[in-house]
Amino acid sequence: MSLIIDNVSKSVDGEIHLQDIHLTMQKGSFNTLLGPTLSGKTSLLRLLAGLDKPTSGRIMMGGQDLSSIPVWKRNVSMVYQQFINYPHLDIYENIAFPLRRAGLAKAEIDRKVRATAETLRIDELLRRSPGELSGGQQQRTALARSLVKGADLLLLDEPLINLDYKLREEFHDEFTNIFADNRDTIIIYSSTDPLESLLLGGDILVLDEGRQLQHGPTHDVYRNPRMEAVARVFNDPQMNMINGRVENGRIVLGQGLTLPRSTHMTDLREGKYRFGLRANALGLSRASADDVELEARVELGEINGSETFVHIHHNEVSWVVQEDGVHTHSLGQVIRVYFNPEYLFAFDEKGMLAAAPKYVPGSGTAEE
Amino acid sequence: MLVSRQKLIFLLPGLLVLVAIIIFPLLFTIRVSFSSWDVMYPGLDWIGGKNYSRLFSDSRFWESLQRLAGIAVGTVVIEYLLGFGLALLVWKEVRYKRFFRVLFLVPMMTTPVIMSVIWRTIFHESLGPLNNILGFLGLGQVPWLSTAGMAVVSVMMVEIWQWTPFMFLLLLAGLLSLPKEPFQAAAIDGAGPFRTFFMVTFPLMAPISIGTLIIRLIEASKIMETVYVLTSGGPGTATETSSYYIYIRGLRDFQIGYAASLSVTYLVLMILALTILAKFLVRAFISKDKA
Amino acid sequence: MAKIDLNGVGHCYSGKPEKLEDFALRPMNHSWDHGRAYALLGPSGCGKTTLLNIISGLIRPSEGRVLFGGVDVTDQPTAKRNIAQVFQFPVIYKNVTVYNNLAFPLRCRKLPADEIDRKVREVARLLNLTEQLKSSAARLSADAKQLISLGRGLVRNDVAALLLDEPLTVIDPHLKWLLRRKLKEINDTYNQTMVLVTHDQNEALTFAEKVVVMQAGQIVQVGTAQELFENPRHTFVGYFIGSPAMNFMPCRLDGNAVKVGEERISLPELATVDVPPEGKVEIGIRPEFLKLEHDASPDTLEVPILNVRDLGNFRIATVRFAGHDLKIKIPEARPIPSEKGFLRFPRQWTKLYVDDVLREPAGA
Amino acid sequence: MLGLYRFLKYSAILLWSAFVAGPFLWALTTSFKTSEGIVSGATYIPWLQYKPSLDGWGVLFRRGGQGIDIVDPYLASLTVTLSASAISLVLGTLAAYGLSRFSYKAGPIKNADITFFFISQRIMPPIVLSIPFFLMLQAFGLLDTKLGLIIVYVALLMPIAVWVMIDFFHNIPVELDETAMLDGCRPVETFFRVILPNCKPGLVVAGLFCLIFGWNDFFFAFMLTFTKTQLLPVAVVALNSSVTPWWSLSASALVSVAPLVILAFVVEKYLSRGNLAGAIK
Repeated sequence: MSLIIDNVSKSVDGEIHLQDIHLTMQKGSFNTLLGPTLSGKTSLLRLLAGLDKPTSGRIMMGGQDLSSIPVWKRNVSMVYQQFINYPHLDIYENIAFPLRRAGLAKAEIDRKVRATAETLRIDELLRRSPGELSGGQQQRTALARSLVKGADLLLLDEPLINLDYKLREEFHDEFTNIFADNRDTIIIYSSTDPLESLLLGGDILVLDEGRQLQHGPTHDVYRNPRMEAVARVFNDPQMNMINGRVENGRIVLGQGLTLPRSTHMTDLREGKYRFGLRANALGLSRASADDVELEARVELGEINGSETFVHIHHNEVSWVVQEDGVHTHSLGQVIRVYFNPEYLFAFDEKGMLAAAPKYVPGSGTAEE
Repeated sequence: MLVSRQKLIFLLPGLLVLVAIIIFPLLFTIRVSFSSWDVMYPGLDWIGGKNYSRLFSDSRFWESLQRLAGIAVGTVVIEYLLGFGLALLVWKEVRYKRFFRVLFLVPMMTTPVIMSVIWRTIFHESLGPLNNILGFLGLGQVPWLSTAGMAVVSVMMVEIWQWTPFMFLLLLAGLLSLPKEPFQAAAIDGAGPFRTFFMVTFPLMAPISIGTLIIRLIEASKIMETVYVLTSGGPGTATETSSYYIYIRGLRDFQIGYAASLSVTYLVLMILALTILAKFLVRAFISKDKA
Repeated sequence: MAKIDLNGVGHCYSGKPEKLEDFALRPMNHSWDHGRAYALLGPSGCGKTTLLNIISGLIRPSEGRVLFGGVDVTDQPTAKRNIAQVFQFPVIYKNVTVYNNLAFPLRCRKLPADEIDRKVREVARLLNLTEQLKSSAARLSADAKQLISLGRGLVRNDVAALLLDEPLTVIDPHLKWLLRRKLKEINDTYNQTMVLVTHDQNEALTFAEKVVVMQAGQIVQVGTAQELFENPRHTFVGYFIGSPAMNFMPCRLDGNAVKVGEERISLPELATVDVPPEGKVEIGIRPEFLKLEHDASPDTLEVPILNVRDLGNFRIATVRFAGHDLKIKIPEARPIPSEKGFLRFPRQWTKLYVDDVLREPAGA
Repeated sequence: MLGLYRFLKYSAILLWSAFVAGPFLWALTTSFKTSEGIVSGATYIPWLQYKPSLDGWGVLFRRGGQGIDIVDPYLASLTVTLSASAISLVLGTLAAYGLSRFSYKAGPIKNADITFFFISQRIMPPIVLSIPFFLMLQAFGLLDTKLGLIIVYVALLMPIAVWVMIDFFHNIPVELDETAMLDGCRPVETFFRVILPNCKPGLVVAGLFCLIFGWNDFFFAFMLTFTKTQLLPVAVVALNSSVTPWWSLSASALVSVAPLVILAFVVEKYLSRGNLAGAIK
């Protein structure tokens, strides 16, 4: 059974929420919707759930047009950002609710509820009411309820956004286990966090302002963003973007930082480009002889998890440098940063990718 | 959409019942107002706008409207001030807070006409307790229900007793829903109780104040039951409100057609006045927002 | 202008603590130096809000004294304490202008009009609010409103401490770093004691010179961001700071090695630490510092690699060691061995904890 | 300073309490009097100022002659108020749920207009509707019947139920309904299985308001019933205009207002919470 989203658009009161979304998802696939706030992720999920109708286009599942099937007859689950559970039912009954609606036998319900509760580690809480639980436990309940019925389509709308980051980490570690049995399900997980999508793997659809920017295997899209907008959405911290040009066989960045043309750029025609550089490609120490050195002033050292994002200012341009570990930088301090031109992306004047750094897939093992 | 048939199940029963009970009578009233239906010749003839031209020169009607406006606005303003004050009193920690909160609500639970019956005995000039107590305090006797001015005061007093609780209830609910931080911030900024009230409490309560005032104005513009029991509009016409005057014309004199035209006029004027008042209130309470 | 001292301050909401666990805030001594930027960091329910309320005077501690510049203010109400506070949700006087908002605390203090005007304009300039001085405060965006709340603290000369209670909760994520920068700038310019209360690690570490980490009603460590990361003095800090969290394994000391299960890690210095017989002993090491080598050497241990997650900027490998899953963070550029690798515990980054508290060898 | 403030505060509270309680206390003491306690001016304290008697209370339950039969009006009032409140609550809650969750459209009329139509019924002065109501009930043979009054009261009370419940539903996240539908509930099932069980506080407040305005209405009961059916307020006011002595008047008044006053103390916890605040904004 595959899910086909056929040229779907959605507008509300003349405002476009989604425009020409066109893609196919296979049974057993895990898909991430990545996009900033208001990029149309929730709108798309709601269309797929059947909670809203597309303005134009069709959504097909297993060859059947879904538009004539009401929500309650579809086999769809959805987990929201808010922790939505039935307040008047205890955790057991919350999880059992969809099964009871489907008319399953008592013993079958009991077996499934307990198994799912165990997967989500809430089996000790079955007789509590949702109001007595912490946010993390409430979301576990909601997840359990959405998993228990074995839906064809499991939609997760930024389910961890309202949890603090240690709890998010906990969920991330468990997701492999929680979503282990998805052979018959299409899972779609929306997120604003590039790191989270990379962690979830699978396929990705990058959305921005209601448009479908790129669709493909998550890590491929990360290495080869089709356009500047994808690179912008799919990097945290944002990819550094610098106006520049290819001139006389050399690359000129900004106000005249001239670099030799590295191998992946040899095919670039002369002209104006936007050059992109991931924050982790910049470092505070020289890593190789080819490195370019910049002198810059520190705007802020922002700590994120176990990294430090150093916001710097060089020649009227703001850059972000990602430094491993937690470090302190004082405002206005002058530092030297280094980068290797091998890591530069180039985007043409239309914003389309012109050259991407070569990625040697580490000698790393495959996913999982 | 598929929900469309199901969603009607919710709305239609209530809507149809209400339309049936309200709209037809309303249209009927309008139709009757163009007829000369009275006790001698009951029936729906057509006399055009005669009833309406008659009411234009009916000074008793216009006076009753003026009186109504005075009494309604007067009582509502007093109720608002008292209700707000009471809500402030039992908002924070007070001993037996829960008891007082309910006690203050009790009058609105009671039947206005029945309590008016009791009030009549209280206002009794020689046998009632009010004059007795005033006498005891050395303040002399007041002709509560027998002079025009005091009769209006009596009616207003009963209305205030009855309905201040309603104001109190809504305003207290409002106060209880306010966030704590603005008050802490004001304390930290060094504001005293008065500054805190005018800079924090009152502005935060503005939307709720407007709501309660409008609701009470709507209810107060219908005043008639208290009048009926307490004074029967008297002495003379001193406490005759519009509703009461229409009642006299329509259901005592049985001039149905004329009473209908009075009703329609009254309703239209009321809606107009309330709309204007609502606009005015919004401006009065949150004008500075827009500056 | 003052140092804030907490002498034996503790709080129990029920009033009658019978055991240590009854305290929402366990009795403690702590000083806040004048002019520094502090962050009070901990998960919800750790007692940080109680501590904040004790400083601001909304709660009277059930034990101990609070001193501002040596003066006992334990019994003083909030209004008398000369503190300023920015709340989670912006608090503004919504029916007056930005100017009047900023002037309000000074008017309450009956300052002369020209001095009020001077201070308001000075602070407005610092907060980039000069353009908006005449507009109604209610119509500004959330971040501007939050700046006004901050400004009402800054206009005053008498502020002993500026308390910030999760002030960036309602701020757009992309504006957050601008505001973080502004806060740091203000701390530099005004030399005012600032205490930021937050559950957000990144917020706290970015803002503060000194981060005070709290857990279960206690302060578990006070230090710079780098200290907390590199040398957590409590297992909670190792878990709470950094992502992914520090790896911990129960262990025993055996000769010149640390023994985890049946595996021996040769760490002669650490093995000299005195360990009480009943104590819970653990070693901890951050995923950033644990090394996964391609080739065996005398100080490495062979481990199977369970999985590798590619997170773009870096990868996380999970290996199994003596029955424990350990995470190792590996930069994008460095290759990872497949299936099995050799684990090395660098001495400098391997920590020993007894009953959750860091124990260092005598010579260190 | 603080002491003075506290003194003023408690004085104000006690003063208002006296004003509120005064009429009840007066009625209570009067209900035990005989003419001896009345004709020579106001008296307050039994035994001391007058000899208490149960005459005022006794006549309430006696039929014919000296008796004032208050039992029949009492039962009639109960029947009419409870039925009308129940119907209003059911219809009003359903309509409020529909209006808060779905969008309706009929030509230019949309949800906001329908909501306004419901709630604006409170503006209608009883007098405006009384004449057509009279004629309508007469046409259907419902004049002077309980059923007739119930129908009229439904029109009176439903707007109140809609007003309170709409706000209550707005505070329940729509995602809860959606989750129920995704879990296999039709809209109607969603309402009964998921929403209604979580509505108790709203229903209590709405129900109480219906009871207050139903039980306490006088005008329609007065206009639309005569002899066969008599509601409590009409019965008591009728006593007022006749030569009924003050003591039985007081006793009957107290009996009439007692149920709601007691109810108010029972549901107290629902009333003073912030439940209502949203409804007014």
